[in-house]
Amino acid sequence: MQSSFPLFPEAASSIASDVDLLYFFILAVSSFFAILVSAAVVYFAIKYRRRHADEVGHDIHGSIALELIWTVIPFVLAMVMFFWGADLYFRLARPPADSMEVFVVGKQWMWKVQHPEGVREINELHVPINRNVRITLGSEDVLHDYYIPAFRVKMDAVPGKLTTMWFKATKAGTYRIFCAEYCGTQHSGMIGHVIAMEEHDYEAWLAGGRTTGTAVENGERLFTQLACITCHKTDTSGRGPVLAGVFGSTVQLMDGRKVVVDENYLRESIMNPQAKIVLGYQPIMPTFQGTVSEENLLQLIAYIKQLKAPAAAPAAGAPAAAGQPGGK
Amino acid sequence: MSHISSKGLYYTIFGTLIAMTVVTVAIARIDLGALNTPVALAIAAFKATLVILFFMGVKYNTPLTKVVAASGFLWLIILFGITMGDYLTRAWIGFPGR
Amino acid sequence: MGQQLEASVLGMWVFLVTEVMFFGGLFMAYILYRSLYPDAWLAGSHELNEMLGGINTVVLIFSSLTMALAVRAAQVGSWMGQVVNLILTIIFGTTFLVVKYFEYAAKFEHHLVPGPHFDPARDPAQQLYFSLYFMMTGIHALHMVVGIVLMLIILRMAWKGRFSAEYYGPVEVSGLYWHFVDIVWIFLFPLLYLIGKHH
Amino acid sequence: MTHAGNNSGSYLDAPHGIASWLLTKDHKRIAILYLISITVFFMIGGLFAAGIRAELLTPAGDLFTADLYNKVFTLHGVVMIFFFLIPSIPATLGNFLVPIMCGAKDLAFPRINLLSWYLYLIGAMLTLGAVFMGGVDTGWTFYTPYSSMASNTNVTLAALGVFIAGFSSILTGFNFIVTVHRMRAPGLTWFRMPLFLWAMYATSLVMILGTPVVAITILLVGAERALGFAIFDPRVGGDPVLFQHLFWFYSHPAVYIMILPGMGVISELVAAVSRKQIFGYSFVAYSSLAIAIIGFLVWGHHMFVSSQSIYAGLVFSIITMIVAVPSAVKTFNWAATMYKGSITWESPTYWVIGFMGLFLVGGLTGLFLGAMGLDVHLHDTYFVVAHFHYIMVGGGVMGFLGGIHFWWPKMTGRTYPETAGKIAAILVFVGFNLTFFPQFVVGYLGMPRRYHAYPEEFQILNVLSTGGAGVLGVGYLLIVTYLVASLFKPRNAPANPWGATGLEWDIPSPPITLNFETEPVVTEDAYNYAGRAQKAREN
Repeated sequence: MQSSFPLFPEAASSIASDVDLLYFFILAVSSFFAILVSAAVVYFAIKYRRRHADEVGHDIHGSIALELIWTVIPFVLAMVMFFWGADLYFRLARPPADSMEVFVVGKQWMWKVQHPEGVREINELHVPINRNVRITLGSEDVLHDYYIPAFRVKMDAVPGKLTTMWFKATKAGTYRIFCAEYCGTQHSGMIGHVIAMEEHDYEAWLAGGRTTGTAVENGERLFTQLACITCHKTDTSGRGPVLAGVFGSTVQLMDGRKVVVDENYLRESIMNPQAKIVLGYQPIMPTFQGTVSEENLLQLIAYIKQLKAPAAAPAAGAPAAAGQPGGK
Repeated sequence: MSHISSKGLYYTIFGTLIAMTVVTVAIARIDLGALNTPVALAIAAFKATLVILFFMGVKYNTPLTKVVAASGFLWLIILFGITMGDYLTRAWIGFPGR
Repeated sequence: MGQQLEASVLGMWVFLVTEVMFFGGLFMAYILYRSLYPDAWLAGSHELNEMLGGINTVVLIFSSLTMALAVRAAQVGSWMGQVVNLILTIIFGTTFLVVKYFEYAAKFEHHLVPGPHFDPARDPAQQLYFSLYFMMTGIHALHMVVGIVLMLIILRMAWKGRFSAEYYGPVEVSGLYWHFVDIVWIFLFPLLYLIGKHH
Repeated sequence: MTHAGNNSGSYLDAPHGIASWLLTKDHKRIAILYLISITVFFMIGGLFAAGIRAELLTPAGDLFTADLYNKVFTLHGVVMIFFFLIPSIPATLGNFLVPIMCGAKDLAFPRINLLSWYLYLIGAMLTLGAVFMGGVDTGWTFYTPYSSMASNTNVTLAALGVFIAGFSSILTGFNFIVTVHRMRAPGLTWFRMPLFLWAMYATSLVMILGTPVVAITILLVGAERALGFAIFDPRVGGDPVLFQHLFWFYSHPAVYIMILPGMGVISELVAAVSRKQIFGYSFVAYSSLAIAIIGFLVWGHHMFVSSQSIYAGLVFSIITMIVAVPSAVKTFNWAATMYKGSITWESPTYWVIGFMGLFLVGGLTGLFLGAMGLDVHLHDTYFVVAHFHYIMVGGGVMGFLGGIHFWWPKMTGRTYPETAGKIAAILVFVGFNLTFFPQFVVGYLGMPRRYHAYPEEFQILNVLSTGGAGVLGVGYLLIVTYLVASLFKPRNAPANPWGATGLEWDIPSPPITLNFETEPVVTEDAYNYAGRAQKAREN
């Protein structure tokens, strides 16, 4: 994969060389100051070494001008680093809209991956190069962290919620995946590989993978199996809100708050349904904590996400106006 | 420190504290909407201030003691403010976990 | 003497700042979870007995008054004033704990103690409320116990006539601690007992 | 000024007996008690470190089982941070010097000072108890839900030990604050105080404002484990990230508890070895306070990939960059102090230069981690491990050892062999760099921390690191050897072996129990070398 004694990591994603550039900038600034100060200290220590026992130093107390200089210059440099780093960070935080989605769930001590097409893998992740890949991360138990050094990306998997990361691989190859958040005995065994492939190789791999239906199909099956459908009907006669078109809308809660329906709201509404009840509905939904695994949960969410509001909806204007019963 | 407050002052403070307790219980029975919690907290803060200033004698104490007493509350605000700053801005970007 | 008293009073204030931060961690969790789960908080507070909480608030205010009067009695050198007020303070403090005991017993009975025996019919987020309720009031009660022990020591010293207008530091410093514990309760009462009583 | 006759009244001699030490209220004796205990814990922590380095010599996890390795690195962290680094300088040099530098007979609350040592011991014993009962494997960070729900080890006992040790630290800080405010000798205004006092004051602020928050947080984890409470439990809607907020609210400032005292020591040493007024005294003094206060606003930079809001991340990142400035100011001022000084080449100078070199690297690599986009890659890798070791060992321990070498004659009345002192400083400096510099490289390559086994391509750098650790260990052992050996020699240290200014150098070595025969009156600024030389010439 690499030489046996690398000193610098491979750069295989669209952001990697930008991260490296910031690294070299800070490295240059740091080296300059480290060498400057060290050299000054050693030079002074030799040049002004004590010549006889009761010699004392010159009576110098300080200099406001110097203090200002060495306050302002580091400050300005630090601000450059801040803005540069923040810019990169914001890019890392915002997956582009055209990203393909992959679900990854951390579990002591493995990474379980689901592609939307239904192919699953463990501790490996196959992705096409030159396409934006958005990963939705969940955790079954404790904190984990999905880390791909060659892509310079990393994100915690936090139990109780979903998190997001994205990358665009630029070079075909096999790269390491590490769990970077300590998670117990086999933490150092929670590793794997990303296999970045040319687009057509990826398609071939997908086609050859065993699948038990796409994520949406699995979600739909679960939706029926778990009897979600008995309350969340396609018309408003159900005891729970209609879910079509709910994703991305804003719903009003019983206590007057308004929330945007996103992945984490859907997740919470399945695992801890009493937490945020939509206005006009009773808190009667049971919790699915312990019944639904994080993987199933991601399938359910994939299913709910793609449910579109009926095209002929009489409500003019926004697809799901505030106040209209929405998610649960 | 060497300041000795009159008994009358202590009784007055005591009376106010009891009165404010009655007020806070009574007000809790009225729905003030969004103001429920702020009003309850304002009354509690008022009561606490009375205790700190008079029963604990900060009003008659050195500036240093005043600064020390205030610093505790300042640091609480730092802890609460910055932590809640995180939680309140979490949904802004629109990507879960960011 | 003045020097020593000043140092002790300053020391107690510095210590109380650490106490503020100690409770601060609990209040932080309270603020966050209340903002996330207002319904669970509402339901939780409905399980608390506002009357008992109110009585305890009044009891603690009484104890703060007698504490302040005890310090004053020491400052003016009144033996009787110190002893009577300290005894009253201890009595009020103990009353508070007795009331608290009955409140806790009721929570056990109603399966409101978080953990495996928590009432499964309730919204699980209420476990957060009751965990914080027990931690906050429990640590507060522990501070009361320490305060009462402190008062017993001070009472013994006062009984022996150790304090005078020239030397009353220990009374004043323990008084500061006592008032602080009272202040914590002044916040706990509305935050835990009085949420949404209008419902 | 040799007070040979007065040495009979030294604090080391009267009164005699073990009980007189264990029940002492003398700040100097308590400092010695602390010195002995933290040295023991440094060695225990060092043994764990040696275990870690030995395991990482080869990529395969072949020396320890994964479980054992996790316990070893956890205990290395817990012991080194809570039982060595946090008390190291404050409880030893601080305890010894704060009252003397203030011109006082003792701290404001001598009994509470002794209580703090006992609390430290109880906390340490509980944590050691957890070690002997099977250990603990959560990492020193005790992150939930691993610590509260998943780990099967003695988390509760270890956490209780840390909780109690926290109170020991609070009591030390509380004592110093009141002492500095109330016990300064006549004439010792704030801006005449030695910079070590400023640093100890700033450190104490962090101790009293931060420590209680981690105490309650750890107590909450204990309640989750022991009582089944739910505070951070995601199953009922609790948030593990809240734990991280509360934990780092203390534990980031705690880094300043470890480094500020080291900076204070170096300020004293730079002035003394250069025999020169410190350059920009008030800037160095204020920068300590600035670091202590601004340091409370940056904790979220440990959480850039934790699912914290990116906007909160922005605030934490910018303040992190700002807090780097006062550290830079200090460094420039130390370097400028040496300009036109009269610099000795005795052993303290070696520690000063060593400290500056290592602290520079440690501080500057903080910039890499403060820049958010770069931290995403570096977070939880060996880059972080190397960075904080450069700060806490390169800065904290070098400062501690420099201080010990500088004040050893004052504390014990003995001198140590100069050559050995220099060799030890060089060994520690070289060994340290060899151990931790490769870790920056392996960290940027992506090696995560807390890994029992690792991919083969990281091996060569890890071998270097382990080799360096060997050199470092020899350096530490050498120091312990000659310092302990010096205790068996006669007390021959002069009152002021370095020709330094400061109240502690005006009294005999070792000092008498009450420090001063008459209350000193301060009439000059700290580090008034030029003024004193002037006066000497006039006489």
